[in-house]
Amino acid sequence: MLSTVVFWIAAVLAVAGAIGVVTLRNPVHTALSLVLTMLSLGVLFLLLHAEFLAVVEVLVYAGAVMVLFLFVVTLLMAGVKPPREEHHLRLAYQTLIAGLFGLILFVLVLHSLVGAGWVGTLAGPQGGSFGTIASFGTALFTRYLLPFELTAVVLLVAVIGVVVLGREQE
Amino acid sequence: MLTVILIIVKGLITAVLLLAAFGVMTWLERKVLARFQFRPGPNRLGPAGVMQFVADGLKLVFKEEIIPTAADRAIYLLAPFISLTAAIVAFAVIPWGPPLHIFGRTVPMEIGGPDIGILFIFAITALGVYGIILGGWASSNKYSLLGGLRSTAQIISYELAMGLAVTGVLLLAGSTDLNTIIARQYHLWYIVPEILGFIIYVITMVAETNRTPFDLPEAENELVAGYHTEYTGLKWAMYMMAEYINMITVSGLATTLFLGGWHGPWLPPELWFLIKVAAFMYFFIWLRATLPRLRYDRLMAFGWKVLLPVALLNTLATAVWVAVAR
Amino acid sequence: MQDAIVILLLPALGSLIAAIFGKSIGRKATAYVTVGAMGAAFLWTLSVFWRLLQLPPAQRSFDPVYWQWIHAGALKLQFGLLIDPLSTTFFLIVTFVGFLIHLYSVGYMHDDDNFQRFFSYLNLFALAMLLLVSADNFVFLLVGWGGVGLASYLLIGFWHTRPSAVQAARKALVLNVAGDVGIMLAIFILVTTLGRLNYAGVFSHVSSLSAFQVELIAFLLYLGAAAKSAQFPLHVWLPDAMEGPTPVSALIHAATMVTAGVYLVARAYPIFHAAPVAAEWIAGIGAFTALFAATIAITQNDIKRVIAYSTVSQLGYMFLAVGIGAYAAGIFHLTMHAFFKALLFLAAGSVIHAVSGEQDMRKMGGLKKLLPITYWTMLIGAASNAGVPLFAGFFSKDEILGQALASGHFWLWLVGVVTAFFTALYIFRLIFLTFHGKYRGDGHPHESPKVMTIPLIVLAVGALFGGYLNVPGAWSVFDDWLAPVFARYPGGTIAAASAAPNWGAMALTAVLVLVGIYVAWLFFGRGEVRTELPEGVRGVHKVLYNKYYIDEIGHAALVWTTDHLGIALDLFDRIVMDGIVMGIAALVKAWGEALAPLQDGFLRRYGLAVLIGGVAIVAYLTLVQ
Amino acid sequence: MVPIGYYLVLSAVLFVIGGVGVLSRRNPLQMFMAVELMWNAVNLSFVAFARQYLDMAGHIFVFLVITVAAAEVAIGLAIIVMVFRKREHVDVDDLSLMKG
Amino acid sequence: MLEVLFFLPVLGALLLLLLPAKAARWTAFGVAVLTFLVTLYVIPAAYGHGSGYGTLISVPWIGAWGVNWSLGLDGLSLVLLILTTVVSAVAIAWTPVRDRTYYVLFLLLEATAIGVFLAADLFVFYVFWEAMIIPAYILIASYGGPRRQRAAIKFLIYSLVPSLLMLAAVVVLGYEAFLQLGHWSFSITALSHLSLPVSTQMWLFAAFAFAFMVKIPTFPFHSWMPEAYAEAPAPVTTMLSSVLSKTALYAFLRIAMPILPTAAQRFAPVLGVLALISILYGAFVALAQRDGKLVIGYSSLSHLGLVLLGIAALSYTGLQGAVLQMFNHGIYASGLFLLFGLVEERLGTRDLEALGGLEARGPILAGLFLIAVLTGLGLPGLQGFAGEITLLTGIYMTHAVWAWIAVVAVILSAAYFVRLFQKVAHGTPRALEGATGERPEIRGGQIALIAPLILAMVFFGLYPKAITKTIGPALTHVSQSVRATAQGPSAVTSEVQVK
Repeated sequence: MLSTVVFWIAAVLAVAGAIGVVTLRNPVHTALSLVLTMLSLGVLFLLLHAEFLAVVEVLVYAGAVMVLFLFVVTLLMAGVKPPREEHHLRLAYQTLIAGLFGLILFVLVLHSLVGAGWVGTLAGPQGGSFGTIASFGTALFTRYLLPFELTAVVLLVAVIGVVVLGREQE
Repeated sequence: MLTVILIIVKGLITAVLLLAAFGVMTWLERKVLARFQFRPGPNRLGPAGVMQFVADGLKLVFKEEIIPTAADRAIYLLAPFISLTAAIVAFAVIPWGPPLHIFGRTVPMEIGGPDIGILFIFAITALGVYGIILGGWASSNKYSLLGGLRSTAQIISYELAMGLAVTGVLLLAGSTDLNTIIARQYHLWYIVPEILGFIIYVITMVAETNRTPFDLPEAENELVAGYHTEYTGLKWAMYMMAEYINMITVSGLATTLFLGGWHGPWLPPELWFLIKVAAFMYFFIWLRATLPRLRYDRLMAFGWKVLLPVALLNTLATAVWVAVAR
Repeated sequence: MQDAIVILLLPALGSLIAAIFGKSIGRKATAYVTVGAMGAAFLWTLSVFWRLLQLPPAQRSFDPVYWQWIHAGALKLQFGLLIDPLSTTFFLIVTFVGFLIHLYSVGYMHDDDNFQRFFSYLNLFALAMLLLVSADNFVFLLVGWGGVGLASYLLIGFWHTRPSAVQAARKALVLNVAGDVGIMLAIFILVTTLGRLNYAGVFSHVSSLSAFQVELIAFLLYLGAAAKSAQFPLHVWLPDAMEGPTPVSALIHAATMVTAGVYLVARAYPIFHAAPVAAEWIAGIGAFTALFAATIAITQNDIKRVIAYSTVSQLGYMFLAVGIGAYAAGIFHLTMHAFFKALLFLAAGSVIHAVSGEQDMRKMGGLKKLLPITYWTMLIGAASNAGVPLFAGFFSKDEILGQALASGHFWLWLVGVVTAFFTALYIFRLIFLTFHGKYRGDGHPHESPKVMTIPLIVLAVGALFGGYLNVPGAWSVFDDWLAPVFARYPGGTIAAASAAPNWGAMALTAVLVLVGIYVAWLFFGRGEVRTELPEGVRGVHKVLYNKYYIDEIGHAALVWTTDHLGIALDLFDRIVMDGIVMGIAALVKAWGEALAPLQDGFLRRYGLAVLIGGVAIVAYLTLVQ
Repeated sequence: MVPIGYYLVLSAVLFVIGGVGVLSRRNPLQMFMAVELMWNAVNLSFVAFARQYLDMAGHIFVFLVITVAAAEVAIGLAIIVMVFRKREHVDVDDLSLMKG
Repeated sequence: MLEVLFFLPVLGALLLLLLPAKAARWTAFGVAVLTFLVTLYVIPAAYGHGSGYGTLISVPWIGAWGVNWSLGLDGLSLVLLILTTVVSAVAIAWTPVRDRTYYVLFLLLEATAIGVFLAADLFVFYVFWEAMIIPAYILIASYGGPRRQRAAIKFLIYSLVPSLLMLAAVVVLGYEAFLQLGHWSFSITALSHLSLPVSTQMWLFAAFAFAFMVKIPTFPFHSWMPEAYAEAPAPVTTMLSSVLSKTALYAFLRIAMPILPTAAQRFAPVLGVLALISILYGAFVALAQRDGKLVIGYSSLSHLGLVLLGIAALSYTGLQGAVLQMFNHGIYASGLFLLFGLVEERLGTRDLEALGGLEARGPILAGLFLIAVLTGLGLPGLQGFAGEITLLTGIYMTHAVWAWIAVVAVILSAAYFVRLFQKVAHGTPRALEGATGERPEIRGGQIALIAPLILAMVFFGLYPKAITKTIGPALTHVSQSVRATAQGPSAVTSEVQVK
């Protein structure tokens, strides 16, 4: 019973945050609404017995990535005047189309989900081992070692890339 | 239903205790600092100035709330709350005693306690950073913004080193749940095998809370008062509370990881926990009294170029040792 | 008889030496080499002739084979010669007349800077003609045929700085090649049907061919002959061939080359005998050409063109003879014609040489006293050509007309007689215009040097007494000499040959010839030359003078169309064919440019495209699956 | 317990909102945030399925997604900073130097 | 011994890279002459038993695909090898070119052409067929006339597109071999024993024919020819016209016919019609060309059309005539191109209206040019005539009508060749500003170079049996394979061997 309540609260918060991301004008506000979505997702992960992921989501995503965003936003937006007033007709036109297609996509997904029957009730929590950090660790370093190594390389590349790009062009 | 109530009760108790501790700490700090500087410190209000913090509290509560016009009101007001809540919630996980047996139920001292324990703390402290950065930005004052950014950068950089230092302990304990870690330290405190990890942890601990050697953001001579320059009254107080509670949390974590949590030979476990935390507190104040302030770039360079590699080395060594031993 | 090849090798050697070493060994040496080669060839022919005479008539035929030319599937050929009375006669004509003309041209071409080249071409021509008449199969006949065509091209276009000469040479060669093609086609049919090409094989198996095939082969061979011997309508190149030096005209366009056609028909008589329709046509065209050419000759003012048309006319006579089957008579007239026509040309040459290159008779006249030898030799030649009794031409032409009448071709005989009248008319018009009356030109003519007059005299003797080989009613030495050749296969000789001569017909022709001379004297002999002509005749004269406009029609019909078809196709090639290829290339480029704007740098548009694509895929997966 | 379908629908909603967000923004930063939102939506569906089929692969995948997303944001922001150095303002529509 | 024949020019090309540029011309010539001598040395090897290859060397090359590096020599390829090596030797030293790469590329072109003639494996054949285009392209593109780039690119694309189709055909054949023989194999002899369904044979033959007809060139696919021939330097045009086009015709006999006999039967009329069009089309257009080199180019289009007609006639004599004429055309076409190239080099222009008077200024050059022209127009007694006579007889035997039409082209060839000669040699010599100052006369060195070609023109006119004897057996094999499967009415009339 408790979890359903928590689910609905988190879901509503997530959607609100998402809408905030799309509609808010000030980038900082968008960032914060995104953080809100992420936190609510973290809670949802907990509900889905993915403790490690919840923490990682909060720690990495909300904690690091969004901070980075705020860094850049605050630095850039500080000096800049608000975006040009005249609202591009094209922008509106495109958002309209995007919205339309978004709707279509949503309907399609819905249709497929309904088609597949809302996949019955959730399987009961079978033992404590699912989703714990231990099971995650074993999975990560045994069956999925290659992806782990690849991501390591990706991160290395990203770091070097940022350093190179970030350097002040002398 | 019962567990929910229990949690709420424990949450309240912890919050009150923390706030009280905050008060004591402010007083204690001014007293000890003064002693370092051979001056009596606050002694007017109450015996040895004990009531000083109550006076300060009251003062702050009744101070005029000044909100800078250009500030982004919503976020300006929200920022302090984020910092404070993050600090308090982080402490919730740290067990400051063995489970109580009252009404026939074993009640763990800490409030919640999913077995990922330590990661939870890191997650919450990460969130705490928002308070600082948003505070800095929302007050739309260049200095506060820069201060905010600097402190965030500092916290994040040192968070890395802290994380790695802690992994050493996790490797030894084999679990991220604080209780198991404490239990594992019954025979031998982890401070002995993980001495290097402990030292690194202590340094990052100080950096995390923006305390003395690393308290550049609030340094008066450079950035006025850092991110909370524009804050007055209760909001400013919240930042102070956040800072001190963070100190407590971090020290609590240190004791749990390295000093065997509430383990102690004779005295009751909770008392041991208090003593150890107090020791750390004293250490903080001691630092503040003696060490000069690090320049910002040196600070960052130290964090990245020295601390991080050493922490990595330590983790590697522990990992090897554990693999070999096991 | 294996040594007969030497007759061919001598002029070949002469030509090579003149061509390669001509410049280095100088004019005199080249003259000696080339003329010597012809002389030696003549002597060698005499020895062959002599050896043939020793043998009884029936065995006078040798077929020495030298090497196997090609063996490609059905085409198996050897290179060999056929030495028999017919080819020996031609050997004699070619080498004897050739030798005289070589001698003559040493004087005529004396001051020409391409002296050596001229003589090497003359020898080359001699080699080709000798090969033509002696080949023992159709392919090598064709090789000789082509060689002769080449030599005539080179010699007509000898003075290549003159555009008209170059044009004439080109016309001559193209028409010759057209003739070659006729023979080629005949060869293909022969190979496909009989599978062999040598005379012996073909003639002995003529019966195995179907009637249509024989007719077709006969016609194709006649096509080749007509082109070479300038029969109507393929005669257009001969008058233009006069652009070449006069000895060339004498040797090639009078004595030897043009007669190759007659030789071919004579040599392949079994085929023509088995193809009566073709024979009729040949005789008919021959007669018509004779009359046609004679009429044109009357109106020509260029001395060489008159003689050229006279040649065409005489060739008409020869084809008339072989057409009706009187092969021996045809060859006899051919031999006589070789003498008096060569004489006429050489005399004309010496006249032109005397008046320093002037060829228009209206600017000549009164040369009787200035060029006595040329005058008298030319007179004999003209008389013989006209068929004045007792001269060579009379005997040979009358024999043809007699044969024609005897074999029942009355209309052909009548045309022949009328042409004889016109022949007398135009040839004596030439004599009177050039030699009688006052000298109208502005040069100071002088008699030609010895080296030129001697050949004239020798030829004059031939033109005078040659005829007596075949005196009708008395003896026919020439016919007997050729008899064995035409006896080998059926159809060689027609019965009427030895019948009693029809004196009446001969008298009639003689009278007409004399009347012709009188009319010529009437119009042109008496001093002043009437340039303008009475109205009635003017129209006719204009048509005749312009050669019935055959040239223009021929040119317009063939040359103009091929050239312009070429130009049209060239344009087509350049525009359409190229256009298609370049069009495709342009199309691809256009496609490229059309797609470029899609990449206009707006991130959001890309985003939208991605989204739409995504939605499409999802839609497909969900709805369709 | 909440059936998995709810999570999937929620994930779809978030994804679609993120998609629309990406297309309706002119400030690259906000576009990036919308993209992050889409990443998260996907993560959610991963975890939901992982929970449904009790297979750790989902988690691993989410972990990978997070690392890659972090790397991507790092590079993206570095680029934006560079662009910002060149021009005063940052507007996606102006960044069309690379057009064909 | 065969691989020496192929690798010699390649090694020569490499050797050239080491030598100083100055010595490049004559070393290249030396290598080419050496290759010619090796060809002579190899002659006895061509006369094998029966109709198969005289000698066949086969080394496994790409095991997986069953491709063997196999070179085979028989009468047919021997004759064309001699042609290639002679023409290359003469052409390579014809014009002094300063930089070295010209000679390196030339030797490579020769090597690839030799490769094509020797290839006994379809894969190896295809490799050389493609390899030929590259040196030719570079030679045209870097050493040609003013608009050489465009011409070179057009040539490249024109050659590449159809050979892609051919590649498909080669692979299909390989696969068919796999189906029927159990293992992938490209050897020509093996492939010719396959029994392929008629429908596949048809489109395979179409693909091959398309590629070959572009290379010859033949009517609809010839529009690369005018530009490539005009812009390429004279020796390269010589190689294009006398060697490369022969590879295409040779390929008809060696590959298309034996492997796809029924298709060859069915396609013969189509090939015949196209050949006829090319013959007349080439003749008429040649008549109207102002550029001397193009007159010779279009004449090649017409004469090679005649050769193709001979092949399409499918009669034994026709095939003999075709190969004989291929050899002859190779000789006199290169003579014509090289001599006219010299005229162009000395007088500075190819425009017939501007040329003239060569006879006066360069009699020897004019004389040699005359001999080449006469051979070209098929003057009886020279080699052109021998080839034409055999060819047209062969055509007449199966398709009389074709011969009647083709003969028209003989007259036209007389017309345009004579026009060409007269425009160049006759007339008063005009002072040409482009002239390089030297008298347009052919000097000792070049006379010696062109002499073998001129002698060949005369010798093979008098004794063509030398060639027909060598190519006899190989062609019996080809014509039998085509006729053997001739079930349809178009069976060729059996040879009339009446003695």
